Amino acid sequence: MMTSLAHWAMAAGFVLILIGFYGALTNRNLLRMIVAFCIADTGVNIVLVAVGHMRGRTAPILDSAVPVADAVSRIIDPVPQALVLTAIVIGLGVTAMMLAYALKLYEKKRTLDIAKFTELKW
Amino acid sequence: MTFDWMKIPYALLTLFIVFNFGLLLTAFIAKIGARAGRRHGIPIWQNYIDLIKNYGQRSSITHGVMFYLGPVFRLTGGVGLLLFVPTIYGSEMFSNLSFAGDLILALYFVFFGTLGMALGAGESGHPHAAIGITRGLAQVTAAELPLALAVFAVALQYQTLSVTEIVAAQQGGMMNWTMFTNPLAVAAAMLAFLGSMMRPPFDVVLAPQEIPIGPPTEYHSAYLALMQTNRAIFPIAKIVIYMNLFFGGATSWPEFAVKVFLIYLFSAFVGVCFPRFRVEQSIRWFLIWAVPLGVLSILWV
Amino acid sequence: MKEELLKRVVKGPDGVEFEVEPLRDYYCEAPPAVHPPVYAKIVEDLFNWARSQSIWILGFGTGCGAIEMRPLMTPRFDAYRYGIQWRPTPRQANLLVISGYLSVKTLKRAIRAYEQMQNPKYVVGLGSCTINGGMYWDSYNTIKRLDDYLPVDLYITGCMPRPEALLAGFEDLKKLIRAGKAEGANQYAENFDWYKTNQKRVIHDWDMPDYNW
Amino acid sequence: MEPIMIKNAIALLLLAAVGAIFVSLLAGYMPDEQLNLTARYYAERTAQDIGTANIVTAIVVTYRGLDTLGEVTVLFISAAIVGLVLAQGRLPTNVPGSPQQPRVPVGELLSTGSRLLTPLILLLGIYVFVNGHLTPGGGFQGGAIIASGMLLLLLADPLKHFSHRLIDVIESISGLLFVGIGVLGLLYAGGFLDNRLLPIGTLGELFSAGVIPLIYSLIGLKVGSEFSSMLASLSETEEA
Amino acid sequence: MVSPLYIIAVALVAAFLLGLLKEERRGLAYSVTLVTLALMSWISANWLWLFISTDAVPVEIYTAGTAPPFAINLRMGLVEAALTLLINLTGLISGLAMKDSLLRQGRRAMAVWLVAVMALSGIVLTRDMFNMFVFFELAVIATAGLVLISEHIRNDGLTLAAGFKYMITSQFISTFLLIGIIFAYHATGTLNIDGMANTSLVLLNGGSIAFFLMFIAIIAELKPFPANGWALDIYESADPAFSALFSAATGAAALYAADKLLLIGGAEWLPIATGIGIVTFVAANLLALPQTHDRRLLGYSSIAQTGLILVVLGQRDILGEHTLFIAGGLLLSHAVAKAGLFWLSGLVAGRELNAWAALRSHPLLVFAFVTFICMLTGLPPFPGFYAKWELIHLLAGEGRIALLGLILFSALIEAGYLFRWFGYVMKRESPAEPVDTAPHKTAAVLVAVIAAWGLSFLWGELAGALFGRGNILLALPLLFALSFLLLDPLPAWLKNTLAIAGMVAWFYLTYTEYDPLRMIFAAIFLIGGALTLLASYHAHGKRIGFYPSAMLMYAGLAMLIRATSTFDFFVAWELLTVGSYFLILRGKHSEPHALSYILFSLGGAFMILAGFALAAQGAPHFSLASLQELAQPLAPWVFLLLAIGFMTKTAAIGLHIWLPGAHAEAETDVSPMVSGILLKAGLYGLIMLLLTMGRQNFYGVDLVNAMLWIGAITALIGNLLAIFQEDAKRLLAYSSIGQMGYAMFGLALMNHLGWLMALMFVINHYVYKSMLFLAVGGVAKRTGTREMYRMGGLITLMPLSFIATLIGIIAVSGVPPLSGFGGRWIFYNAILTSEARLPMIILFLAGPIAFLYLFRLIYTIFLGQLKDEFRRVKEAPFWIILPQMIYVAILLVVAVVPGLVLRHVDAYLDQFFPNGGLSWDGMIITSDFGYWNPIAIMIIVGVIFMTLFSWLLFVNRRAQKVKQFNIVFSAERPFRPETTHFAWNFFAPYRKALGFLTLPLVTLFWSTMTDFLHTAGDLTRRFYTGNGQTYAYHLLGFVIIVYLFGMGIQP
Repeated sequence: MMTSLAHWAMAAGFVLILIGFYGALTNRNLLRMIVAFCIADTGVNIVLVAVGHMRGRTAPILDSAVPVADAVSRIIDPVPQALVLTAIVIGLGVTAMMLAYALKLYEKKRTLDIAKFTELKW
Repeated sequence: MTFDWMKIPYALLTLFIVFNFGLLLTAFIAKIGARAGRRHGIPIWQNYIDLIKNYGQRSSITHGVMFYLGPVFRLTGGVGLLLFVPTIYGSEMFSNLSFAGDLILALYFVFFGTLGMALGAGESGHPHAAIGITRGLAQVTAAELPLALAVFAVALQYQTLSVTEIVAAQQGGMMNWTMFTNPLAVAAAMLAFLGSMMRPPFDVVLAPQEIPIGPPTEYHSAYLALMQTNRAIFPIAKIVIYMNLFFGGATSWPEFAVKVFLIYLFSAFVGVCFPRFRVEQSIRWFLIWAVPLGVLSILWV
Repeated sequence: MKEELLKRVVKGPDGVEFEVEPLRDYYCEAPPAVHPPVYAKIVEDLFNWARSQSIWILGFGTGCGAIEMRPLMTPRFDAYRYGIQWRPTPRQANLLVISGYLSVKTLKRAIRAYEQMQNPKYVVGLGSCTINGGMYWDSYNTIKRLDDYLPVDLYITGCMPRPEALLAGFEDLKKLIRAGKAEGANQYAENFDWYKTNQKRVIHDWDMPDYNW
Repeated sequence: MEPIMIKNAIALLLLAAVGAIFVSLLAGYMPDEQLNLTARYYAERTAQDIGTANIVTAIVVTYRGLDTLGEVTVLFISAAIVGLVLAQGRLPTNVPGSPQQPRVPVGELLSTGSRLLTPLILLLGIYVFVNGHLTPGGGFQGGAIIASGMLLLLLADPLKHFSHRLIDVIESISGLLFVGIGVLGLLYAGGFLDNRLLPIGTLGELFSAGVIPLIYSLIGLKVGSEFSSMLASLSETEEA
Repeated sequence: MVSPLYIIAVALVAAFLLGLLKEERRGLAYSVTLVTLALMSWISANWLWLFISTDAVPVEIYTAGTAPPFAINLRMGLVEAALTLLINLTGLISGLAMKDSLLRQGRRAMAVWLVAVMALSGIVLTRDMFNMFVFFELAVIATAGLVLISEHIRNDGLTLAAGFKYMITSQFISTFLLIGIIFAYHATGTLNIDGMANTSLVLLNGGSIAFFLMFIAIIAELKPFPANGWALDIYESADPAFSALFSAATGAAALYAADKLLLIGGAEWLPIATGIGIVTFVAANLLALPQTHDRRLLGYSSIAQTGLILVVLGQRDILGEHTLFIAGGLLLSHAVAKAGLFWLSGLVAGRELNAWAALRSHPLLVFAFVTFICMLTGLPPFPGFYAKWELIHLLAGEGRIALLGLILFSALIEAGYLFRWFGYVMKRESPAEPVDTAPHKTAAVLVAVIAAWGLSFLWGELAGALFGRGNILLALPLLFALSFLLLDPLPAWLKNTLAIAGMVAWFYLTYTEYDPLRMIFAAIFLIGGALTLLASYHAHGKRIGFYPSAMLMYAGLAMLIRATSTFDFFVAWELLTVGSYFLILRGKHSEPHALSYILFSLGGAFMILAGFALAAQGAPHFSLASLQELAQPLAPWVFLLLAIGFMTKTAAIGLHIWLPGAHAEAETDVSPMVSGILLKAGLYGLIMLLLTMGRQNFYGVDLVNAMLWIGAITALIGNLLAIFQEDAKRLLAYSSIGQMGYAMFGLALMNHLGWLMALMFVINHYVYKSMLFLAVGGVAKRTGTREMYRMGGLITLMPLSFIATLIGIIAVSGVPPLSGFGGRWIFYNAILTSEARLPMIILFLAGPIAFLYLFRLIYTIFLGQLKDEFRRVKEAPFWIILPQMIYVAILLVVAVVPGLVLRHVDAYLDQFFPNGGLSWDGMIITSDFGYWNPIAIMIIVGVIFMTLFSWLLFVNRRAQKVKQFNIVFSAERPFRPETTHFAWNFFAPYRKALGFLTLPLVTLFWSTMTDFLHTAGDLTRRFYTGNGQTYAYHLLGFVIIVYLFGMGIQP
């Protein structure tokens, strides 16, 4: 069953996500959490790309190798690739935001321990 | 509606008879009580003398308007109660003013005097009067309950609220009396009767030394005389109701005299035999002993 | 004067302050009035007869004589037969029996009780002490002569008089009443100032209105 | 048990469950044999409708242009926020009495290398986004490359100040033009962000695919300037 | 029409333009922002107008010149137009309210603000799944960014932490969403939402997991319980104007996204949505209970409301075409009210709920607050009311009773904390910091108020169009009541005159419509009400707020008797409840009592609502008369619900604990209104119920019989509790409980005389209880206390009040010759035909107990010893005395000629109970058992009384008038009046004997209930530890649980 490259890539992606999540759930350091999320993001992106993969096909660029007429049978699904581009950029934006947060939080309390920011609760 | 003006002199006649009978009867009962204590007790005419003396007191004081109204309410209650109930069964003359209302009127009119007296005594500003009233009212709520139940049982039994019709239904021999047709109701009512007669064991209301005779502690002279007048009439009026409801009523004055005497005597008997209850004790007593009888009597019917 | 009888300034619920003078505001200041027998002679006679046959004694014992009063209610003496009864409240009583020596402190109470009884009212002094102080003639805190303070209608002598003597005394009182000679209440009203002077002479902590209605 | 261990255990438990969800996804996954409806449409129609050789670019810039606009906006506001926040948090520099830490010199190699490489990097970036519709790459990639050039400059000279104003102007104007082109499409072509404002031209040529090269250039500029602005802001924080 | 794309384009252009502006030109930047938002709103409004005014079909907007599913498309329909308008307007007004902080933060913050609003509109408009993700991410980043940059304003780090928690959560959410999207794409071959829906995604291979992931991600954006700790922290710490957007606009957008997803998920996922919604609704409300922080409370409330709307979306299988009306009503109510409240919170300085007391000095703001909480609670005439009505009816029609019950229960909790808060506003000590009345901030609030009332009107019209219901806002009595809002600046006497004139005029206009039964109630409600209002002339000044409240109550009452359909009836019921609540709350110390009043009343109202809904079985129209056509097994349930509902108003035992405080603490002229008049509404309801439904058998229990027992026990306990009160008004209040017990008993007898007695009680109780409350109120006004033992001896100073009280207590006690006796007489006759003998016994015991408290009332106040400080007290004000004297006259007239009213009612009752009526033979009234001649009694008693009185006066003509201390005092003298007045613990022996019956078991029960709820809420909320990581655990746990449930129910 697990034979195609797509499966392996996807599995790798999922594992990355889980690793990222685990990191985010167990590290109390803000920066480590952010890194963990980056890992998870990467995992997501891999899964995204993996879904678009089709065995034995090529990139969706029409050039001499892939004439317009054959495109349907020669290229892989271009949509996930487009989506992953967007996803990456958005992930970048989010990461930047989180970093900014981390910076400000550190300025406030001189600590990066998430367990120290619990004044708001209940 | 045409009003028969002759009812007024007839009613006054009833009033006169009952008043005198009441004065003598209470003295007689007092004498019986004294005999139970191996005394001679007061003379049989003592009540008349006391009444004259109190009317003859030269000075009096007043605490205010309600102070006046207290005894007036009280006596109005007594007289009204007497007149709203037919005294002698089958006699147009002594059916009094019972056309105005039925048994319910009589039962509720009992409270007229109580309320008025309470108000008048309250106006005197005397704390003992108020204490006495609270005791009296507290006790009466429990004491009235078995009576109410018994009355209701009787009304159910005869399917009427008219006193005349209830008496009519009991005619034709002693075994037709409610006492025998519905003994539970009568038992309950007679226990209630004890509570309403201000005699031991239910006379903590008056507690002569603790709260010098309670509600009437400030009353004297003519006020007191008026209340004494009531004391002659009111118990008889109450007993008339009991008589009519439970003991076949009376068809003649002698029968009336005997029955009223016997019923009155019952409370006197109990009174000389038992010491005093505290208020909460008497409330509990009524609720525990008298009320279940009343309940049974209602279920029985 | 006791503190509670002093003038005081109180604030009403509307915030306005005003003065309360207890003796004026809480007690009737009127002096006692003389109540002459106003009815026709025959009516007055009837009333006097009734008064004599219906003597209500205030249940108030002052000295050792109080003990002698109680047997009157018992089967042995049974004063009720003679129309004599006890009342717990002075409003309803006609007769004040000063039963024995009267201390100054008790005098104040006796005066109050007496003044709260309604006219006509009678005072009977019981025992020697009410007459001249008896064995306490030189005591610092008993009064010696009751008649100086209250209008006594009758003394029953003895130390102590037996219940039988009391019964006899009451019979005498009845005679006085029937004869219309027991007018102590009016006498008290007529000589009110004299009685008050006498009373105030011995009662130094006078803390009541002159007449206790 | 230590609280931390409980926490980890719970995390593992939760993730095992999430993993189970993923596993069932994975197990149910069957790679397509044929392009699906959408992909087939793109494969068949891109060349004639859009005129890009790189189908992904067609999707990114035109078919899903709205996404891209959103994406650009994401970057725009992140840059704005990061800039604002870092500016807010900046402590006053040169506090009297605070000893200035002597900087470690960056070294000959780096400073010289940066001077050599930066123009090349910028050129590469421009190439990548200008040719986005023909070859792999595009505005985002090109922008990132441009920003990496900036990073190199910053590494070489940490005290270097970029003109925020310039970056802002480039960023905003390219954003405005992007939206403007989109609106022009709405007005004069088939819809918002329709690339057929300009002739489609011949497949595979630089000046083809309607406004796509233009848009991708704008994106490239915008992304480049945004990244640069973030980098600059961050480096200024470093100074403080 | 302008393309909706311009909403997005304009915002982006403006945002980029702002980037070009110089940092210093903040004023210009701010203007650009506002103009842009206004433009966006205008576009939405344009579309909305198009869809409202014409039957236009929704418009699909293509991008890239390519048709979907190959390119992203947007859709603009009625819902989208309304939602985007809501979002953009909220953005605009919040922008206005945030003026200060936006100006301080500069152009970039404004750009982010614009982007945030645009992204939310985008979520609503887009029909592409991935595009939606993009917009969501934009919204998230913009939100987090706004939180981040507004941080320096508070500078306490709290906002920062909250924002970071939000980011953590959104990371998880976006992961799930992306994976879901890509697999959904893989399964369906499209990213288009409609495309996914058409290909039945969930039926495809791997489709249901993919759908689940998308679904759970969107649901998580709705802040479901328990995965919502982050949202609460944001609500608590962010700028209130931002929270307004976050609550109203973000909530609306996310809900619409969820709605789109449910379109894909199909029917199988609806129960899951419902489940999540209801759990959130209940839990969030429960957790809101122990909150003291205003914004956090609002946050909980927002979450709860979102949950409720999710429930509605989840119930679309049965709601069908009405989903829009219901969800829309709820959503708009929530959005407007919540935004309004958040804006309002920007005006208040303190963050404790108590601090809102500062609003009190601004009637307009108080009105705004009232509007918002009434809107949130779903009271008429607000849209939420219509929505709730239809929702409950449809749920009941389908038999989803458990859900219905949970919704109502939770709504009650919500009402609880909201009205508690209102109580704080009105009654707590005003904080030192004044309200910030900057015009731009106040304007925001006022816009919300206007929107609230506008929407109310709109929803009324919609209800008219959809269901043929009348617009509540057009009901004349209600309009009359609301007009007093505008008249409030006038002096009180003028308003009073207007009010009286209005009520009398309404009676005159409508009196021909009433049958004798309704006539009694109409007369009491309107004429009686006008009479009570005479007492209000005593008030000086403006009495702000009194007349709108009072007239609202009277409007409800007036509408109640005219109602023929269940809807009209319920509207009237809610109106009178709310009006009376505001009235009661006016009392000086009435805060807790008013709260328990409104809670019990709303609880009862919900019971009534459920009962009506159950009865209607989904029918849009249900007339009260059709209640009689109900059959087993439905009928007893309906009966039970309605009866309990009505019995909360009559304060039957178990549901009575609100009454004493509410009646006692009310103002002098309010007490007679709420006691003499308002209680009758409950009786009216019971009468309607019994008339239509009659006897019902509930699992072998005759419900009418049960009511008989309840009536009897109520009478006993009410009376018993009354005698132990020290507070005169509480005493009267407990007495009312007892009296209502009598009336209920009479009704439950279900015979002619029983009803006659009940109706007589209705009249009598109105007269004497109004009179007594006025008398006692007058005394309390003069003496400044309600505790009876502090009074005493007032008879000479307040003779008229005394006379009124005297007549009153004689009438209450039922002693002849006054009118109370008639009631007792009929009562005895009525029970003679009844089989119910045991409960009657209890009533017999209750009867004499009434004497105890009545005597206590008159004695301890008017008799006994006068106190020092009251020696100069004056008679009560003329206007308080006047109605009392009128009541005295009425009582005497009714006592002599009871036939005046009773005859007609008696004849009318013949059609329901043909047997056992009275016969009216001249002056004699005869029943099957007895007879009664009121005039004769009056004359006889009068003659005897006068004779004796003259005699005594003659004998005592020379009596010496003495003063209060001239009493025999065991040969001593009284010390002070205070120690001589026997009044405190008056019936001590009675307490010894029967005190065990007065153990506050019911109070204990209810306080345990509320304590339990509070404690449950308080303990549950502890799991919001404040740690962002813990919140992530919650989220994952939530995902897994929903997964297990969701997959469990999949085929």
